[in-house]
Amino acid sequence: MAVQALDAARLPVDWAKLVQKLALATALFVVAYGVVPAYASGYLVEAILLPFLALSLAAVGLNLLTGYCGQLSLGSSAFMAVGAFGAYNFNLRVEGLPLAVTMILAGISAAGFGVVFGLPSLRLRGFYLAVSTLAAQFFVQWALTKFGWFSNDNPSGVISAPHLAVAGLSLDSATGRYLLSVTTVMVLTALVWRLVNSATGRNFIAVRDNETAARVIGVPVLRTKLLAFAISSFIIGIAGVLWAFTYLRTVEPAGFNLDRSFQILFIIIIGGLASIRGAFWVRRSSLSSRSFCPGSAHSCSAACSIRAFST
Amino acid sequence: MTFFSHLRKAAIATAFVLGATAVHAEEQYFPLQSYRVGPYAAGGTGFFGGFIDYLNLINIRDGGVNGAKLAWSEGETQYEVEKGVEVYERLKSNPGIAAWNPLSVGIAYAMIDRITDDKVPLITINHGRTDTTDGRVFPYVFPLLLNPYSETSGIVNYIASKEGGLDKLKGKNIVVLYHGSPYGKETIPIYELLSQKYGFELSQIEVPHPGNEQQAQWLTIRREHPDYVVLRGWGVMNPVALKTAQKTGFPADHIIGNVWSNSEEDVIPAGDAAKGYTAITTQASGERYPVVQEIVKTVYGDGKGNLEDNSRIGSVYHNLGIVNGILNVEAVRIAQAKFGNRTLTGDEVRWGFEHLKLDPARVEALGAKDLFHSINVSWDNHEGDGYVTFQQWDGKKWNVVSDWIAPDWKLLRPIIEKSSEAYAKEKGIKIRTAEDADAVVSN
Amino acid sequence: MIGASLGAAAYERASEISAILAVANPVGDRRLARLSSRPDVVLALSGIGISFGGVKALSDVDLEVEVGEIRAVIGPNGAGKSSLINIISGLYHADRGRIAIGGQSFSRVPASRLARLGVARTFQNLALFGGLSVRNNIACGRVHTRRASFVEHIAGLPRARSEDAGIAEKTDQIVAFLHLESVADRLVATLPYGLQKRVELARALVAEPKLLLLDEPMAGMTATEKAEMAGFVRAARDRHGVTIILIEHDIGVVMGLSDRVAVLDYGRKIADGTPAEVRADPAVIRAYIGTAEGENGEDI
Amino acid sequence: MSYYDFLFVIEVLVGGLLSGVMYSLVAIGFVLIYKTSGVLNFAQGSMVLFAALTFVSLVERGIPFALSLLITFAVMVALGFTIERTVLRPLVNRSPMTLFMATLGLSYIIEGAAQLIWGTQVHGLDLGIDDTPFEVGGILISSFDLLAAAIAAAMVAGLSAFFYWTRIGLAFRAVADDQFAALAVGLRLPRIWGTVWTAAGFVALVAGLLWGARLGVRFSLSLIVLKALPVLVLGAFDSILGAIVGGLIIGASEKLAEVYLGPFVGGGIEGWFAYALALVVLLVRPSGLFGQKTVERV
Repeated sequence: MAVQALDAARLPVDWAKLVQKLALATALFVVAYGVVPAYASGYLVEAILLPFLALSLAAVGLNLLTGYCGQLSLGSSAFMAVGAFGAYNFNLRVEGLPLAVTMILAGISAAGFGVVFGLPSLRLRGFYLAVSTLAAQFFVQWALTKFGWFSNDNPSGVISAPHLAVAGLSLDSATGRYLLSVTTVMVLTALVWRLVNSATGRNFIAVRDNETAARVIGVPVLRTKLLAFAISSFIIGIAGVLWAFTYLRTVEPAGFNLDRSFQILFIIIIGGLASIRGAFWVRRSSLSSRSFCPGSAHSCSAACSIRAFST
Repeated sequence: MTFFSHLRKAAIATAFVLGATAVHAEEQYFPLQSYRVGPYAAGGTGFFGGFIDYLNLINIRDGGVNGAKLAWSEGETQYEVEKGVEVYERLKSNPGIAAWNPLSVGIAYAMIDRITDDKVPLITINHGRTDTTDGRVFPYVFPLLLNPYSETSGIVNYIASKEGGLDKLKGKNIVVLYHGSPYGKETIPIYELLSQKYGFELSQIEVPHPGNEQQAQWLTIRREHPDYVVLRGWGVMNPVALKTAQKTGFPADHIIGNVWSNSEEDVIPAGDAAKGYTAITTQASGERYPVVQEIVKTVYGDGKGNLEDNSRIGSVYHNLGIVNGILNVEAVRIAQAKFGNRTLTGDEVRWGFEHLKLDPARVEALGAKDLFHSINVSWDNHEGDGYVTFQQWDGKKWNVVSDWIAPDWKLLRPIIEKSSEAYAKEKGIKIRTAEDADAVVSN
Repeated sequence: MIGASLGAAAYERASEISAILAVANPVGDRRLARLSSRPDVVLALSGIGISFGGVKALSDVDLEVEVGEIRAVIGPNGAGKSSLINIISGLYHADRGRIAIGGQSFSRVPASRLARLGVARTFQNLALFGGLSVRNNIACGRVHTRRASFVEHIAGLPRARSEDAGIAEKTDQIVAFLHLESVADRLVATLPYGLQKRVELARALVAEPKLLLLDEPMAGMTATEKAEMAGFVRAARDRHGVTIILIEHDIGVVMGLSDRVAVLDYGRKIADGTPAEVRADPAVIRAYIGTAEGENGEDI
Repeated sequence: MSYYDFLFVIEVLVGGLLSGVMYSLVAIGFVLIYKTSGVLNFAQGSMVLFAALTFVSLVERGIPFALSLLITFAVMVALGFTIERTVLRPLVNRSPMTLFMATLGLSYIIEGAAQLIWGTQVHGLDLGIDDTPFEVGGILISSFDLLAAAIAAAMVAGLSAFFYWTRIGLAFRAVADDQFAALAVGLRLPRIWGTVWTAAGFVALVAGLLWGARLGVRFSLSLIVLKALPVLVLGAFDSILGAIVGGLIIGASEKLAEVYLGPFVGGGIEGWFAYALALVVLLVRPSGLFGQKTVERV
C-alpha cells in the first residue's frame, strides 16, 4: 500500500480516477448497507446473497493460495468444515464468548489445519500436491463424523447455529445475518486486498511465478507457502462459519464434501486466478443463471470454465 | 430424452398451479423440492412420482380435499442442500402451503430453523433427525412413520421373531455394517443398548463413504461368523455389500437391510447376489393395493401418471411417495374438520399432523390395507408409532415375509427426549406444552 | 579362506581410499582456508566435482575470484559453465569439493541464504516474476532485507512503511541506472526479451551484492543490445564496486569485458588467466576448434 | 499368531491385491494421457461411467453383447477424440493446472450428458461371470476378481505390445520422453494425442465394464477416480508400471490397515488412508515410486 502511495506521489495524481474509485466505494456501501437491507426480498437475501457471500469469501481465500501463491488445493471445503465446527464448539464450550472472537478463533483453527496440510507443499509440487490436499478433504470429513464430540454428541451428527448477537444486538433475522455476512466479507476482502498489494503478496506471486528465482533472491519460500496456506485457510474457515451460521443454520459434515471444494475452485477459475473481484462476480452470475440452467449447476460452471480458458 | 419429458411435466404442473390460482379457488399447495437429475435421481423420481400421483388421484377422483384443490410445483435440487434452500426460499411465498417434503436429510436439516420461523410443517418421512420425534422441542418437524431408533428396534425385533422370541436373541451374534456418515452412525448407541438388554453379541463395522470397496469389512465379518448382518447402507454401498457378501461366502438371506437399503435400486445392481436379501420397510411394495390400483386406473389411465417408466409403479420409492401423499392429505383433512373446508395455514396443517391418527380400519378405507399399517401422531410424538414389515428380494421383486412389527417405542422415548432437551438447551428453546400445541395461528 | 582374502582386499582398498581422502582433503581445505582468509578473495572454489546420472559435468575445478574483478568463465556447450554457477548459488550440490564465499566455507551453499551472503545472480533462461510489474520485480531483489511481518504489512505499521519506502528508493535508483524508467510500471512479461534480461540484472543489482553471478546475460541478444549490456555490466562494477562472475558464450564480448578468464572443457578447467594469456593458450584453441568452430563459428 | 490368523492375513492380503488391480485399471487411463500430454485427466472417472452406462443401456435395449461392446468402443473412441479436439487442443500450451481444471469441468459435463442421454436409473451389469468364491488352502478367492485381474493384465500386456512394437507406439514413447524433441523430428503430435485419447477411451471401457459389474452402473461409478488418485501419486503419474505396483500396494495396505489399524481409531479409515500412505511415500520420493527424477534446468 505504501509502495502504491509512493507510486502515486511520483505520478501526477489522477483525480478523475480517484473520484471514480471513491464514488464506487460509496455506492458499494450504500447498496450493501442501505439498499439491500431495506428493499431486498427474503428470497434474494436467504437464497442468493447469503450463500453468495460465504462462497465468495471462500473463493477469495482459495484464490490467495492457488491464484496468488500457485499452490493448487482440492480440499477447501475441509477448511470450511473446520471453521464451521470450530466456531460451533468455541461458542458452545466457552460461556459468553463474543461472536467476533468465536469467528476469529474458528479461523485460527482452520489456519492451523491449513498449515499442517500445507506441509507437503514444501516438498511436493503441482498435481502431487493437489492430490495430497485431498487427504485433508477426506480426513477432516472422517474425523468430524467419527468423533461425536465435534457435534456435541448430537445423534444425527449435525451442528446448529447458535443465537447470533453482536454487542447485545440480535442478528438472527435474515437482515441481521446478511449484515453480519456482508461486514465480515468486506472487512476480510479489504484486508486480503491490502495483503496482496504488500510485500507479502509479492512474495506469493514470486513463489508462484518462479520458485527457484524467488529462493535465490531471498524470498523465504517455505515460510511464504505455509503463510499462504495459513491465511487462505483462515479466510476459508471463516467462510465456513458464515455458511453454517448465517446461511444453512444446521449443517452436517457431508455438506462440506469434495463437490463443494470443486465448486469453490470453479469460482476462482471462471473469475480469473489472482483476481479478487472475479470471486464475486462469478458467484453472482452462476447463481442468477442457475434457475435457467437445465443440467447440473456444476456442468454449467464447468462449461463456463472451459469457455473462460479458451478465450 | 428422459430429462426433457420431466421438464415438460414440471412446466405443465407449474402452469396448472398458476391457472388454478387465477380463479381463486380454495387450494392447498405443496412445494416440492424434488430431485430428478443428479446422482440420487432414481430415488427422487420414484418418491416424488408417487407423491404427485396420489395428489393427482385426489384431485381427479374427489375434486380435491373437501373441495380444496391440491396444487404443487417442483424445484429441482439434485439432492444438494444449497439448491434445496434456494427452492425453499423461492417457493415459500406461494399461498396456501400445506407442508414441505424434501426427502433429503441435508435439506431437511437446513430447513428446520426456517420452517419453525415460518410455522409450516416439515415432513421427513422415514428419515431426518431422530430427536425431532419430540414435538415438545420441534413443533413443526415430523419424522413420520419411522425414525432411526424405531427402525433399529424394529430390525432387532424381527430377528427375534425369526429366532422364535426375544429371549432367543441371547448369545446370537449380530454385525451392523454402517455407512461412514452421521446417518450411518446415528444408531450405534441404540444397537449397543439393545445388545445389552437382550444379550446378543454385537459388532459394528464402518464402511467409508461412498462404500465401493468392502473387502476388508466382509472378511472381518466372515471371521466373526455372525448369525445376521444388518446393513445400514446408502447408495452404492448396498449392492457392493451384497456382492462382496457373496464373494466372501456370506448368505444373502442373513443380511437385513435398513430403510435406506430397501429399494430396487439397492438390489438390482447386485444381480443374483441379492436373492434372498431381506429389508425393513414401512410400506409394502407391489401394485395390488386398492389405492395403487386406483392410481393406475384413474391417473395413469388419464395419461397423467408421473412415472416415466410404468414398470416402476408399486416400487419401494413409488409406494413410499403414495403413503407420504396419504399422510399429507389426511393431515389436511383432519385439520379441515377443525378449521373449516378452506385453504389452511401452515400452522393449521401442523395441528392436523399432530392429530393424524389413522387406525387400520381407516387405512383400509383409504385403500391402503397392507400397504402400511397405521399411524398415531400426537402433539409430542411426531413419529406416530408406525409399524414396520420386512420384504425379501427374490431376484425380480420384493415379497413381504413378516407380519407388521412394532418397535419398542417406550424404551427409546427417554433417549430421544434426552437428545431433544439438550438441543433445546443449546438453542434456548422453550419446551412446548399441550396448550402451546393447541394455539394455532390462523390468518 | 576365500572370504578372508576378499575381506583383506576390501580392507586394503578402503584404506587406500581413505588415505587418498586424508591427503586430498587437508590440502584442499588448507588451500581454501588460505584463499578465503585473504580479504581480496570474494569466492574460492576448491576441487569441485559433480555428475548427473554417471556423466561427469565438472571434475576437480578450482577457481578464485578477487574483489572488484570481472571474472569470466567460458567454454563450449556442455562444458559445465551453468553447473558451476548453479553450484555456487546452491541450486546444485557438488559431489565433491568446497566453496568459500566471503570467508565462510561450505560443501553445500544454502540457496535460501544466498542473498544474505551477499550473492545475487541472473539466470540463463529468464527467471522473472511474470505477474509483477518491472518495478515490483526489481523491488523483490531486496526482499532479504525485509523484517516486517505480514500483519505489519496489512496494518501499514511504521516498520513496514519505512521498509517499503527504503526499498522504493533503492529501486528507483536502479531503474534510473539501467534506464528502465519508461517501462517501470509495465508487467514484466509484456517486455521484449532484451529488456527482460535487463530487468533481471536490475533485480540482482538492487540487492547490492558483493558478488554477482551472470549466467549468459547476453544470450540471444542483438549486437547493439550486447554492447549496451556490456556497458551496464562494466558500470555495475565500476560504480557499485560489485565483483562479477560472468558466464558467456560470446567470446568476443568476454575478452573485452573481463579481467581474468577461466576456460572449461568437458568439466575440467583447461586454462585460467588474463584474456591475452587465455587467447594464446594452445589447449583453449584446441578445445574451441575441436568442438565449437563449425557450430558457432566463434573467432578467437 | 495361530494358523487361522495367518490364513486370515493372507486372505486380506490377496483380497487387497485383487482390489488393487482394479484401482490400477483406472489409474492406467490417467497415465496414458499424462505421459503424452502432461494433463491429469480428471474426467477419466466420468469416461468410465459413460462407457458402462452406454454399454448397459444398449444391452438393456436388446442389442447383443458383442455388438454393444463394439458400439460402446466406437462411442468411447469418438468421445476421446472429441474431448481432445474440442477441449484440449484449443488449450495447448496452457499450464498443466489450467488443463487439469478444464478436465475437472469436463467430468461434470460428461456426467450430465450421460444422464441426459441414458436417464437416471440404476442398472445392474451382468458380464456372465459367475462370482462364487473358491477355496485354495483355506483361503477364499473371488473368481470375479481373479478374472478381472487377468483381464487387466491382458490389457496392460496388449497396451505394452502396442506401444512397443507399432510405429505409433514408438512415436508415443518419443513424445512421452520429450515433446519438443519429438516435434523437432517431425512427429505429428495431434495424431499421437488422438491415438492416446482413443487408448484412454478403451481403458475406460474395460474399467467401466469391470467396475460396473462390481458396483452396478450408477452415478457414483465415477467416484472410483478417488481410488485411482492415490495410486497415481504413489506410483508416479507417468509410469504404467507405477500404476500397477501402486495399485497393488495401495490395495493391500489399505485392506490390512482397515482390518488391523481401523479398530484402534473406530474404523472406516479406508477413505483417507490411501492418501496418507501416498503422502508419506511422497515425502521420501517427491515424484512417486517410479517417477523420473528430473534435474531442474535453470
